[in-house]
Amino acid sequence: MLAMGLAMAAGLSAAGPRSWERLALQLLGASGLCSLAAGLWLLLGGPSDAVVMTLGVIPWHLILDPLSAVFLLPLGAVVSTIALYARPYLLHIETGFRRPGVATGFFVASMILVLLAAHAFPFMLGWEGMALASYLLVIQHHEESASRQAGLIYLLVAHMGALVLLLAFGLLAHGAGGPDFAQWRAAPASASAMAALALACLAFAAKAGLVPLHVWLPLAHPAAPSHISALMSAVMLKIAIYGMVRLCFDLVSVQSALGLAVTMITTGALSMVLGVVLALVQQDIKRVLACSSIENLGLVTMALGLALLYRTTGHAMLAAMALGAALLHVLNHALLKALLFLGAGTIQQACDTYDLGRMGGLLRRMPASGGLFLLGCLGLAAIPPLNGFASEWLLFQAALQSWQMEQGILRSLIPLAAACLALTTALGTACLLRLFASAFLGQARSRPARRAREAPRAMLLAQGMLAALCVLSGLFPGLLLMMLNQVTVALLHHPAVQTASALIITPVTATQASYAPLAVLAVIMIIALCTAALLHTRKRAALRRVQPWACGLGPPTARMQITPAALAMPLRQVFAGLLSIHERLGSPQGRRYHLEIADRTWDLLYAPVARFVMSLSRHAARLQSGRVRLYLGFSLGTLLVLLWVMSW
Amino acid sequence: MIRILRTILSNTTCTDAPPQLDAHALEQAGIAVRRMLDAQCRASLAIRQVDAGSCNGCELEIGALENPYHDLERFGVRFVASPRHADALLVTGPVSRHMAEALLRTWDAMAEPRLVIAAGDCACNGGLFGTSYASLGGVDQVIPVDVFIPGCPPPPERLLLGILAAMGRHVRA
Amino acid sequence: MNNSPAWLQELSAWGTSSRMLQDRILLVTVAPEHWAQLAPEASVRQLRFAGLWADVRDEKLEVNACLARDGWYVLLRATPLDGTMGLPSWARWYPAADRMQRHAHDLWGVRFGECNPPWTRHGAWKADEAPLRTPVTPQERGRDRYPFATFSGEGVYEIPVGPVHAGIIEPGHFRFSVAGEDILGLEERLGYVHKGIEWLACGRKPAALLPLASRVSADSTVAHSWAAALALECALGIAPTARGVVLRGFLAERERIANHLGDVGAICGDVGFAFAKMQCSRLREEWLRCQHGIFGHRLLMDCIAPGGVAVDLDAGHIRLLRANHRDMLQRWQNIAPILTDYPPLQDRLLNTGRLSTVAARGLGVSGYLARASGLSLDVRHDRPQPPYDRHPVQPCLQQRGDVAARLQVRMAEISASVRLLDALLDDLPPGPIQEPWPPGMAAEGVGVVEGFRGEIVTHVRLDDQGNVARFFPRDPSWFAWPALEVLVGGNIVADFPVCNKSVNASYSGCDL
Amino acid sequence: MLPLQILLFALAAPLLNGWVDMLRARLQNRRGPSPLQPWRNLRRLFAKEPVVPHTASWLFRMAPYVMFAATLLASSALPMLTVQTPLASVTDVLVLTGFLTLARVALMIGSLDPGTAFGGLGASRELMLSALAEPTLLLGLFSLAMTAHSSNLAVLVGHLLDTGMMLRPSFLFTLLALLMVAGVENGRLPADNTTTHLELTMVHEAMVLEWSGRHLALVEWSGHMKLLFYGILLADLFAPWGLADHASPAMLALALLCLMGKLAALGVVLALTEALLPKMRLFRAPGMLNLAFLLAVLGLFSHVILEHNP
Repeated sequence: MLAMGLAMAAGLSAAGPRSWERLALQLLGASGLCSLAAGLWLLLGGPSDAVVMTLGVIPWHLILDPLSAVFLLPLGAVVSTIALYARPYLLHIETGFRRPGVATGFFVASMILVLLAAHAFPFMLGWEGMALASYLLVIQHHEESASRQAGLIYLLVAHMGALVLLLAFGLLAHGAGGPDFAQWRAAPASASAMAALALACLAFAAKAGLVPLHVWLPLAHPAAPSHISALMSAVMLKIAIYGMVRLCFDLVSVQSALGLAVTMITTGALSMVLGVVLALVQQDIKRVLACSSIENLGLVTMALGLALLYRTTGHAMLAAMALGAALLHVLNHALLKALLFLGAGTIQQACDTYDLGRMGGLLRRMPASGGLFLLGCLGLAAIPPLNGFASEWLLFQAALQSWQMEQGILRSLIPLAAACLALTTALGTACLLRLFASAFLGQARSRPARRAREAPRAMLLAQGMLAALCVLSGLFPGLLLMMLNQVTVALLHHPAVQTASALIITPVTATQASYAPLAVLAVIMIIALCTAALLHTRKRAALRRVQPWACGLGPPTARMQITPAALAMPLRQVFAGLLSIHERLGSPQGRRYHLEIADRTWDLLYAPVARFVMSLSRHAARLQSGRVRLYLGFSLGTLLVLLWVMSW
Repeated sequence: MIRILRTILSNTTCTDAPPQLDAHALEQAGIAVRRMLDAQCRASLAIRQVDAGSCNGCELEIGALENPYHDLERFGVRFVASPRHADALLVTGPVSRHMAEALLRTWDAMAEPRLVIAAGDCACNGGLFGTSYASLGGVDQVIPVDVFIPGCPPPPERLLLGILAAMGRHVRA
Repeated sequence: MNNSPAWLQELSAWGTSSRMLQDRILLVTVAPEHWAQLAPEASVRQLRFAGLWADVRDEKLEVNACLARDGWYVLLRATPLDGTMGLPSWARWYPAADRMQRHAHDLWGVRFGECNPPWTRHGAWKADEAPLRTPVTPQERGRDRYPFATFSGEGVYEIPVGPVHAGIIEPGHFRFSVAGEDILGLEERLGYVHKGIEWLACGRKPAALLPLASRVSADSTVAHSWAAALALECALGIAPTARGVVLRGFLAERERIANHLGDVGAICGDVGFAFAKMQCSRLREEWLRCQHGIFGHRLLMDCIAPGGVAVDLDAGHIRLLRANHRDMLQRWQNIAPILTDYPPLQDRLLNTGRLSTVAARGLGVSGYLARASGLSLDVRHDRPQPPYDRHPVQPCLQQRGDVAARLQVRMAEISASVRLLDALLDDLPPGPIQEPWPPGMAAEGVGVVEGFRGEIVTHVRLDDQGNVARFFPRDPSWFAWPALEVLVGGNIVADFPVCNKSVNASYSGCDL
Repeated sequence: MLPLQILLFALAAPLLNGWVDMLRARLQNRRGPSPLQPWRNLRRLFAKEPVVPHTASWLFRMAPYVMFAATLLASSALPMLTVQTPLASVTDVLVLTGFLTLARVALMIGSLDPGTAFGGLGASRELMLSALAEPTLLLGLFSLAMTAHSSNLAVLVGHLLDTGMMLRPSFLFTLLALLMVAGVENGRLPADNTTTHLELTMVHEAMVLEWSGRHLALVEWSGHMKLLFYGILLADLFAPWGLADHASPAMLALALLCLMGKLAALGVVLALTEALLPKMRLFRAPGMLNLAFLLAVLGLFSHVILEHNP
């Protein structure tokens, strides 16, 4: 409540005079800290169930239960760090400074509202507010046509989603007899509830950017300023996941959701693979991150689908494990993605571009930013012992338990999903390695990159905080899982993992698998340090600096190092089927190389729809003949159809 | 595949016996050793070959060192792609002025301890090409040379002898 | 002149004077103002460009261009006008002329067309100096900036390879412009092994010329020294002894086999097929050891002398050689089918590095490069000089023009040449191996020989004392290098080494 | 126990490579180097002064250590002589593959750091090969883990030992897939050529061109250990006989003998493949890896459908 209020206040104060900007950011930070505190307070031994708030005369409830609290954690962490980050960052972008404070405040407030809502109306209100505020943020740079187009597509998708969600909520309210979530929870299972659930999941999928509804995401997220992108990718997408979890596991009591589960697993798997392949070929650093969000949201969705599948088949313990993996990944991805988007902002500030092809060699000029960015990349690439690995490991363990299921077909579905997960993990590593290497390694590819300077301390501090959280949650996933256990116990009556201590996690039994990141890190450090100590005796410590080897030619120039596009080229060739790639050599003298890579979903799915709509509208235009008789005829026909529908 | 295997099996190992390594043999071959590598390299040596303007004859004979008859690898000697990995630089040719800079760069790129072996008459003293507007006449005009192997081109046996001498093998033998 | 083809008479009509230099080699002197028209005229008549070099005779700069067709050679000679020191460029009609013109410019100062970027000159002497006309002051590693053609566009980068290559090969620089793995363009930068052979040749006695010719390119040592000897002999109008001629053929065929064996092994080795590399290198080693035992030199250097050869065979040698041939043929016939039939190997080679027949003709390539692309060019067949007049050679042709075809041509030539060796031994006439060398006089001659790479054209001019005044050996690599640039287009970077090896052009042979 | 196994593993690793090199030489009708040669090479490299390019950052110097430590950790968690390993309780087979990925990432970062053309070229190729090989490895291990209902390596291998070797289709498919992956991951023919000098065709070698001295030694040593890792992994999973279930000297000696026998046999297979096959085209390697991936999926399916026993 307090957090929401503060966020609103932040928004309002940003609307005020320029001198209030600092206050607005402070308020925003405070709201973030408040939500973080609220979440932690509940999960670390606050009231065991939920905190209910009523809004006086308005019959809406806001409830803070463990599930909301879990989602409040990343929100709080990200909001408070971006508040720290935003001021030096925005000061730099003088031309584009449009006082995004108002929209940011409302954006955060409406996200908190969605998380706390225990009633359909505040939920929808928050949902719409979130969409609107983020739209405003996307079109920050509305003088750029790409930005406007991104905003338009984003608005279209958001509103279609909202419409579908409204329909779903209507159906649910109709079936349960009221819009209060408590009523829904109590309502018996029904076909209409099932349909509503499917519709709602569709809306959530659009929000989460799942395939094939992902096309808006790589356009919209990069268009906003970096800290807003961080907020959108790290938090807003998770709100959609929150909606899925809330509806599927809490509000709607569906006993047999096989179809939905399978759909979620499939969609999740497709999103993972397509997302990571798209991320691999992007040239814009924020687009890479946005596409990687598609991948990670796909992963979470797949985990949710797995949980749903396990629950449907009566393995509540395994369902809890899969749900735990999903929620853990939500937390980890939020932290990592926020870190990387802030890193992207830092890079942009330093070399004035988001184009990977114009960066390079930044590590030597921005060692701290580089180190932090590397940490984020390694974490997101699921490299042990960082945090991205912990959640993927848990998901693998959940999939590994599929032998407990009786039905053969379902049992074989899970290994397929695991195969996709394995592929995605490997490709994700490639993608993030390319991202880091293109920006930070090698030589500078442009003049600004050559002159880049380290970011201001506040920005580094913000990223450092996120990085510290990433490292901590990577080394002590047990602590997070202890908190998540509360959610899974509340929803599925089982803890996510059987043993979770600060040092080790054991999903089922110790004979099946366990993972102790701190211990392995210790062993690795010991080996590395021993080796280094053995080799670095004083007489051998010296090393000589020379020119890089270029086959006897002078020192290699920046043109002689691999480019981001070329780095991904062999892999791009392998996955050419998922992309539409156009290459050609053009003038002058056939020495200009053109490369266009696009998402094939456009060609395969959206272009036909667009063509169909166009032709439909042409046909419709033919109806507009202007003759009164014809119009009257249409009206009559419509009336007849309506009567028929009502009687049915 | 069967045919390949059969061919392999029908041919026996044809590697020559290792050469006699003593001061007399070196003297007879005309190999001059000024310095050799230390004990670590006695059984393992990585060579980076640089043609600094030869007529390709020395390269043909150096290439022959890898064939089954001479089998340089059995002595722990390998040709490597990068000068960073190399202990010895095997240079041929009279060092054309155009190659001098590249040769120097290659030498710079190597890690200590490093050794230079000049193979062939041209590399030793300019040979037929001598010193001219285009040729510097010998490797020691550009970088310090430690082992000289004469011959136009030196036959593989002599090259082998020179390389083993550079490794300090004859000291132990 | 009477039985000369019609195109020859039409071409010689452009000249101010023309004379037969020797058998089927015509020298036409043309006025500099006609130089520009001659190239289109010749290319219309399907003449192949076979070389271009400059010379100074009586203080006057002159340029020789060699054109060929059906075993006939035309030497066009023009003297650039004094004031301009230049002639129009032929590169538009004969792309391969470009580098030879730039070479002539760098060494002799003769200008072709407007733009003369350096080719052989790097930083060792100044741009306005011509080391073969005037003494130059060597530069201490001057900064050498070469204008490489650049490709632009997203993701394009350059891979510089050389001059110090990773393998045991000669130095040269390759600049690849690539989009990932795909090669967009390759530009060669050669001249690193320029050690002044043309300069060293001037003033030598004819006998002293041959050691130098032997070392133009060590793998073609017999062919180059034979071509030089032939040019000397034609200049002075003497014929080598009958035994010497057969022995020359014998040595040349042995050299061909040795190199082809090495190439076959190296091509297979470049695609990681160690079996073939080791077997071929083993055969080659045995072959070279036999040569060392009989001719005293593994690579057959200095075996050819003016007027004949410097080595002779006795009956014991002949017995040894026959056994060697038999052994070789037998072992080769065991290995060769494996290489042609082995699918994983052929998969690497088929359609890699294709050079179309049209491109091959346009670039004027010769040797296996031409024969693998369906051009029937072989000096031994087109211009059967002794000993090939008595032992006709049929060119081994392939049509595809890819690496596999070049490998196939080499493999067929190995078998054919081993048989030819036996036939030459059968036909070895008795007698002296060397003709006495007459006292010198001013003369010039051209020697044309089929080396293992292809056609070698060597021009030698003697001064009044009979010393060498000009020596220019035109190695086939002059045309193979541009062909390499063309044939790697559309391939991936990882396939370049095998393409390069299948062309196996000489660096030393054209950097001189 | 743990330091002991780590030491034993690190010391034994170069020998396997030496053995393969020796066999390969014999298959080329030449004598070849001694099996101890990799050891001698390492000793020589450790004695050299390292050279670092101007353009390289601290990552370039750190990468070999990370690579070495990660590979060694992954290897030392494998059951080498005894079923129970010291690290079995804190890692599982998925974590091990994670550490191999860490090692590879360190290698690629180190190769891209100086900004040279060949480092980038090698890294882009390795990116493709590893991104396709890694899922296959994960999947193959996954299907074996499903058989034992555990991804704990000690339990997994113990289970395989207890049930005895049955001819399961899933094992056959997985074995084939893992063999291909092991070949590719270790830069062996037909995917990569360890003996080539040609920068333009290299994958692994192109990435290490800039390292020298002790850095190079660590990278090469990691390569040796990776080969041994795959060797022992394959031996553990498909021929676990002879592993000691408790640490008595006699049992350990027997286990050591068995392991040496298995690795020697594996070395013969590897040397034969390398003698008989040329390197395949770069863009055919993905085809082979896709085949391996399909085989792994097939193995998983055949386990789930045919051999299921809850």
